[in-house]
Amino acid sequence: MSKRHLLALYGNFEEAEAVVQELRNATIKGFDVNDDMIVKSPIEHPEVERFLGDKPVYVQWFTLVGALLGGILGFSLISGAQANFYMQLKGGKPIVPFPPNFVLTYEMFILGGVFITILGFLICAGLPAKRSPLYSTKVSVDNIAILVEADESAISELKAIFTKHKALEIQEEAGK
Amino acid sequence: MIDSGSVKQMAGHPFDRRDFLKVLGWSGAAVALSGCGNTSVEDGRETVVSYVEANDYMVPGVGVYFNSTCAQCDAGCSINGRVREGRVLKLEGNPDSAINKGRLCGLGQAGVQHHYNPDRVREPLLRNGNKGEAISWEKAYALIAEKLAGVSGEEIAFLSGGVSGHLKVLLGNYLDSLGTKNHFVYEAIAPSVVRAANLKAFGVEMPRYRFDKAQVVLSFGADFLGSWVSPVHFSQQYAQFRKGVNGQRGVLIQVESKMTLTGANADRWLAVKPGTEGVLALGIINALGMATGEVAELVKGYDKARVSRETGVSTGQIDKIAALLKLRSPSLVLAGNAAEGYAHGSQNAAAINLLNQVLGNVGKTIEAPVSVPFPQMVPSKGNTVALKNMNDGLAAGKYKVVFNFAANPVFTAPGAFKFKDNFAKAGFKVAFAHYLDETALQADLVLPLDSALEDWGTQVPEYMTEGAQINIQQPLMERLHANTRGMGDILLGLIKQKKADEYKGFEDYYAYLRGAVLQNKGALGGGGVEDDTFWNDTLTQGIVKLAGTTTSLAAHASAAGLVLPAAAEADEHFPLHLIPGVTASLRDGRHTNQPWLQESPDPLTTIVWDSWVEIHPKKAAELGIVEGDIVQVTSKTGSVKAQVYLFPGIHPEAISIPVGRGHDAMGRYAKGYGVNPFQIMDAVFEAATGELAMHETRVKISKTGQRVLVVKDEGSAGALQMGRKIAGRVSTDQVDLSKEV
Amino acid sequence: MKDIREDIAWAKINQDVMKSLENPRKLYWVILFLALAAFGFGVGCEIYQYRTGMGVENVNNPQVWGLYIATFIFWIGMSHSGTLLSAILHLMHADWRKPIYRFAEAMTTFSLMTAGLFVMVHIGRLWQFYYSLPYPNDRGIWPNFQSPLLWDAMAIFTYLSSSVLFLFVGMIPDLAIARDNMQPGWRQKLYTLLALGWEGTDRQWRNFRVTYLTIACFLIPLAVSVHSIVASDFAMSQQPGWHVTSFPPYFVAGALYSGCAAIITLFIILRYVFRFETYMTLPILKKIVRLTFAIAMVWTYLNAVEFAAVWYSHDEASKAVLIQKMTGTYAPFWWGMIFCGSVVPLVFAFKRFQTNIPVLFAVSLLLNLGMWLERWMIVAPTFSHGYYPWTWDHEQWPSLVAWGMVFASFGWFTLLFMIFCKVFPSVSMYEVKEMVYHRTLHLKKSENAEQGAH
Amino acid sequence: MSVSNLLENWAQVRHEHPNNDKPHDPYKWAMAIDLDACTGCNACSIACYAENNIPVVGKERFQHGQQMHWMRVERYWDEDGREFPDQGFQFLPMMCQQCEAAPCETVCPVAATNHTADGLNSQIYNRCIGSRYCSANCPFKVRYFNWYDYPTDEMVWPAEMQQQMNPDVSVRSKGVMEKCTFCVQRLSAAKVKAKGEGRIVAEGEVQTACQQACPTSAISFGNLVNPDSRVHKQWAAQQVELDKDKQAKNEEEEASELRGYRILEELRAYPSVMYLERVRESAV
Amino acid sequence: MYRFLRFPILLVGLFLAASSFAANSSQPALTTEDSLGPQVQQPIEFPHNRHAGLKDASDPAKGGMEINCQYCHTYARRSAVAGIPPLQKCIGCHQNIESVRNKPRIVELFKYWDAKKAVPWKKVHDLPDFVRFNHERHIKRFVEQQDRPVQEACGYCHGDVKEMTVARRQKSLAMGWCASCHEKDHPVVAEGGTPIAGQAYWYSFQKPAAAVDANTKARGPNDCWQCHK
Repeated sequence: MSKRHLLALYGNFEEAEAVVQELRNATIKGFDVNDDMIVKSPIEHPEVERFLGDKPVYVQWFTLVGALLGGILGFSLISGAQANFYMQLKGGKPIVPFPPNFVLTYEMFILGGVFITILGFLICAGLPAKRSPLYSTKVSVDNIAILVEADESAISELKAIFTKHKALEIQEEAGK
Repeated sequence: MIDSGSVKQMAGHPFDRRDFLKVLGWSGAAVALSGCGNTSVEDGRETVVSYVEANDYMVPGVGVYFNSTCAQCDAGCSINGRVREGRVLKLEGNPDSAINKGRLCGLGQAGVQHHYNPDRVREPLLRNGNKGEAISWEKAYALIAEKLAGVSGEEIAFLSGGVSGHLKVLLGNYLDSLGTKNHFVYEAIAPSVVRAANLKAFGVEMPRYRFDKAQVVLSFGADFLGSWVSPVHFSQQYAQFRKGVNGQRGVLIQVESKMTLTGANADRWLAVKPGTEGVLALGIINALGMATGEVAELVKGYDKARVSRETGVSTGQIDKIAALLKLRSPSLVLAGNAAEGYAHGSQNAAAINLLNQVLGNVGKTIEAPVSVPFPQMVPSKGNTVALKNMNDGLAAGKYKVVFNFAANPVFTAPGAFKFKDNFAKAGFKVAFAHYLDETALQADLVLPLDSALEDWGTQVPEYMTEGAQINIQQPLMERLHANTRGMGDILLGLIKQKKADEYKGFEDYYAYLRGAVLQNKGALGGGGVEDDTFWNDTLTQGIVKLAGTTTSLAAHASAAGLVLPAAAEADEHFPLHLIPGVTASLRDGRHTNQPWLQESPDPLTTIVWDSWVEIHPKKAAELGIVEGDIVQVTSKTGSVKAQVYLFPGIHPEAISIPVGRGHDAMGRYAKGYGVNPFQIMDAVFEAATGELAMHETRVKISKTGQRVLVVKDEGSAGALQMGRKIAGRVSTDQVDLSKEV
Repeated sequence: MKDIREDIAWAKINQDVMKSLENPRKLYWVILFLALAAFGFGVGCEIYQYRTGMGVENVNNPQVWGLYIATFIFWIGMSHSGTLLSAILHLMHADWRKPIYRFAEAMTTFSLMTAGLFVMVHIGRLWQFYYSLPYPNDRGIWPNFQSPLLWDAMAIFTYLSSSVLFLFVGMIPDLAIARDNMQPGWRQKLYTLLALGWEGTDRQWRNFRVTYLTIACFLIPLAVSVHSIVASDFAMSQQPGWHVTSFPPYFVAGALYSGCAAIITLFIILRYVFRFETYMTLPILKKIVRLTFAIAMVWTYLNAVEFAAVWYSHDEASKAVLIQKMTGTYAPFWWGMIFCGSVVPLVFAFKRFQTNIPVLFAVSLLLNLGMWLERWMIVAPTFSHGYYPWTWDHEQWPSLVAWGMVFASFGWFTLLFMIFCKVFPSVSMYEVKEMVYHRTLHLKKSENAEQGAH
Repeated sequence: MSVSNLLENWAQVRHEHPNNDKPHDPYKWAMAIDLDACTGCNACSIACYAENNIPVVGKERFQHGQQMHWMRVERYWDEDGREFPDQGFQFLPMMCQQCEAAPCETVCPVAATNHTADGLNSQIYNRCIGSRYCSANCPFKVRYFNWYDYPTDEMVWPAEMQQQMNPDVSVRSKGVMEKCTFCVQRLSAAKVKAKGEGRIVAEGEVQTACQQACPTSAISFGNLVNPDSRVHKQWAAQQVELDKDKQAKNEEEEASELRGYRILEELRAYPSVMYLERVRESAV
Repeated sequence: MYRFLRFPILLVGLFLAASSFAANSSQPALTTEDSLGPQVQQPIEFPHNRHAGLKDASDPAKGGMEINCQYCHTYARRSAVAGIPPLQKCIGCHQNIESVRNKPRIVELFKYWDAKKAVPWKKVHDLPDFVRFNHERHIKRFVEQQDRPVQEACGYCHGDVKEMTVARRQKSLAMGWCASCHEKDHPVVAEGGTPIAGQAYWYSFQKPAAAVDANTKARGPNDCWQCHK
């Protein structure tokens, strides 16, 4: 069964929230509110997350792994390099001295953390992404958009809900 | 010895050796100039230059050492030149020499820069207007012959520095062949007055001094560690003197108006009023109370109060010195430049010798010298009387042909002589020169000489130590420039113009030298040895050691005729004494174009590349002068401008300008650096000997309003350690030297 | 006065900021030209220096480091306030940072790049610079990880790359706005590429929030470590006047100080050049000024602590250096630093000056001068007056080439910064929207409360 | 595998020096300079120029403080305000002190200066990138930087003068730090020779250029761990120990009657050069 | 639910692998493999194979003559620099070998000899000037003390010269390549079992085990000043 996208733009968050509430409460065949609805917002908006319900974020796990790896590998790379064949005493300090290595380990810890966090962000946020089929540049001004993906059969019902809440604009993906 | 495995003395036939001396494998900057050029392996870019024929000791990459003799000064140190791939790299002392025992001073080491100097004369040059035109040797010889034709011996003058050995013999023969007696041997800085005084007191000009035996050395301005007579040898003895016996360290007291390097190392440095060295010597004799007879009579007048007043040395100090001299015996008293440089220099020196005699040092620390048994080879000692005589002759326009060798009178003659102008009056002037120095520039014909590291020769040191020795000078590498000639070769060429038959057996100076040495093989300790073997051994050793003849030493210094003038009155117009400073590395300025010497800081002031006027801080404060001020120093003869350096090691009534700098010729490293104090030197002569009294010039100074940064090694903290223990010092009562090894 | 008007239409925010990308005031071009000229001069100096040798800097054997290192520290220091505004204030939920953090963050990035340039300029053999990079090579050798300079390199690399990433991540929503509003052309293509397909979906925002916060958390200790490591270049050494325990915090304070001063300067310039009066408001400036004042006092205190510690200790050599700073050749500069760093900021204590733009502009420049002098006074006097009196040298004076290079670094920085501000939105549009939105909500809430009370 | 190398040799790579370890066997090159014998004549310095291809920088660069003398002879006088320095000057030949715990070594970003097994502070020209941190951290300021490209400078090394260069010593181009090496090219030749013969370098077999030139033998140089060496005897007689930052003889109540000391010993760099104090006669 | 974690785990794996490679390659990227240098154009194409190559039992006119490397390259054992044999050396043999006297290369050779001019050979193994390889030491160590065959010892660095005409660089001669040999444990007994004195002593710091074990193995020096000074 083919699926189609539908995008509705709203001028303020209260209206959008109401739409989401209604979508959540309504049982529409061919449309799962958790999986098939995306809310696009011009700002980072805590309310959106609230009314969409808790969704887990995994970026911090990347951070942890990255930082640990950065630290451990940093230390072993440095110490290993210091203990190579050419190792020579310097300034009466041990060949593998801890204080300098810890400084560098610290930097590598952060470097690993930051890099892998960014990587994690890209992966978790699905970036870089292709443009979704329906998009309005008004989202980047001040409108909030609700993008749903539903079976052909559910489209009209969804459209009705959007219209009911005075959607500023409704875009519909052309049927296939 | 360093690198002893690779030290291979020359063993083969000398002609083989000449092959070896060919420059090998040195292609531009490629061999040494590497440092940090290409950083990876290269294939086939550079050419490796190899030998055509090789001897056993010729191994690329292995340094070979050859012995020769240092020609930088007259001390006659034997050197050991490191040669690699045909290039001489470094000069070191020859350990077999009794004079320098393997050591070498900075001046001597700079000999390689004399050799490699980029400003050497490379072709015979004939004056053409203001330019030198390169001519061939044949033409040069012909020209000399032409100019000499019909000129009487009286009209020829030959000015040279001190020469010795076979070169002296050959030169003498040449002058004889020309029929001239006008050989002026000139050294700008030589202990001539002291020689005369010594001859009078001890019967020899230069006795052998035993610093190592002395417990106290009292030196009146003799800079024996820096520039006096044989500094490397004296420095070695000085080290022994300081170590002493059983921890009894020798004491050095230096009396002079301007601190020398020796003064800087003294345990007590006494700044006397300029010229009163003799008075102090007599005062010490008086204070010793050991003199008898006429000496006692003479010194009676020199009571401490008077001596202290005249010299500026405190009575307490005189007592202390006298007490020390009494307590520690033997001692050694020396008269040096500072004592002899006055009109009454002979008197000063005589008083000092008298002190030696009173102390009973003659025979103990002053020993009889030895000399080689060949009087014709003994060095002709240069002095300034010769210059004066020649200058008089030049001024009178007496000379038609003038030769100049190993001297630079245009630079070193006192300004009052107007030597340059007088020199111009000579008809035809020939200069044998390494560089276009001031004198060579005035010459009509300049003949380029081989450097001392390219030339053959023998040298007899004036100051011998244990036994006598004849030093061999031999090439350490092939000629750097194809068209230079050795002085010996040139003389031989010239003499052949006159006495072709007598000298036709000698192809070149080398052959002459070899012949002359082998002729006297027996006397040189080679009796019964094959000619070739003896000659090769001689070259290998670089020294011929002889038993030598000892001149007996007398002790007849007397008080007779000893009159010391009262300290000179201050001249109203020229209130200050000018003391020409003689530094260990620049001497009379003939080596100023060796950059190591220019950049090696003067030990006392740490100034480089420039001249300076030393003024006592007190005097400077009086005159409102600070360091770096450019002042004009004016004497009766002339004036120079130089930067001021405030220096506590000088008497407030004196200023000092070092000699040696201030060249306006001699190439890139000498020209235009500093000023030449000879230019403002008055013509005042020592009364007894007629020598130039170098310390008698009086000057005044005036500010010019300019100020420069003095270029010196010393930092902003000056000579101070700021309470940090950098250069530690301890007085003898706090140290136990006997525990040392 | 309010930090920002709540009634700005979001569309106007977009419009205003987008306008800055296309149509700045004329002064912009003047600044750009001057910057280019200055930078060009520096390039000439560097070519001359590269060919001739480091001697043209007129440094010498005791004084081996000169203006380059001093200026290097200056630029490193400058970078710190960007992090202060973007990361620390972000964690503190100080929302007034929102209109200004973007350019501060850019300042961080570009001053780090400028600092990096000085490392290159300073090195005697630039062509062998790669020896200091840790990478496996056919020589089999590694750089010396014990050297504070290498820590520096690592720290700066980490800081620079993290800052760039932080700047970039924070800019993604704005890049999407720019993409959506830009006329087709290379710039739109650039924005499209860099926006990575951002559409502001809930998933993107959710991860964005966590990421931004996480990196902010990393950046704070990183920033502190960077300047304490730069301080270690000196504190880890044995030289009198450098071997000081309080150097790391002192350097960090100095860094924040100079950074804040630079922010005031740039704030004033950007506000005018890009017509940002609505967003970079005087109340925000006032907050920065107060922050700067507080940091100035911290710096003054740490300065005093350092001097007191040296004075009170038995380290005679350090004491000598301090006395030399106060009375010797460098005295005018040292007292200049004290004046600019500790006295001039007292102007900030007066309310009427806190929003007086000409005064603030002048003062901020003086503060920057003071902080530059501070760095010079850390580097040079110790060299001129070290442990070894023989090598003391109070005569050394930087050459024209050295001054030219310092001068040029300002050109280079301004050049990069100004180009950035023209190409990328220097005011964070989405965050200003957030700020406006939250303040409107807050206003409504309080209005409701008021009404309720009636 | 260097990680395995690391683990295998953990104890070694954690060794400290010079207090905890004595790695210098059989060589530890050291020097003793008798300031009482030193006359300040500069022969050592010029010998060093000749041996080590040191550029002569010329007046203008000297004025800028860019001189290169590895061995500089310093001159001091007493700081007691007398009218004349009537007890003479003091001369101090100063060159790299080859510290056992050298402050220069740790700070080099590219490890161009290290501590060698025979106790020297090595300087590797071709590794140097010219950060000059080593000189910044040297308490003695005995490191010299090539501010210009001297080998190509016609005034410094014209073609003729280049022939004098010692091929055993690399010529340094611009941007490289250099310093006294204790004439490592001579040491190395001597060691190679000795090693080929299955022995260690004997006392007197190798001399540094400065030592060789010194007319008063003020400089002695040798292997400190060799009990026959003059240097060893001198250090022992003066009770100066290499790995101490405070010598026991100075801790005693009674003033030591020995002259040996090391400069700036309190900085714990453990210099390998011992100086013997200049002696001043108290009787005059 | 934790599907996102799959990626981090993969990432950890990759990162670990890459980094452990990096950490371990703090060891030089060493190889004893051949790294063939360019063919160098020499003034005379000297046939090493003809001089040093193995004898051809069947046809003596074709194979080599098995001349010891050190017969011509005499300086190598006496000096740090190997140098090039003097022209005299070539002539010494060739003036008595009439059979090849008229071959073009030999004619060329005699031209140089008659002019008393050295042949301008090109350097093939030209290390940077700041690298000081000591031939004498290596020959002493491996040929004289350990009694390895000359061709093998020389061949460590110069490759199998007996197979070449004009010598061509076969080894990389890069610093890491040198070190790959220096860090090996080399036996310190000669082929016959005689111990070589004084081999291991000064690397005691670097590898104390070797000091204890001085009779079985020793490493080459690792200090920078060995080759750079």
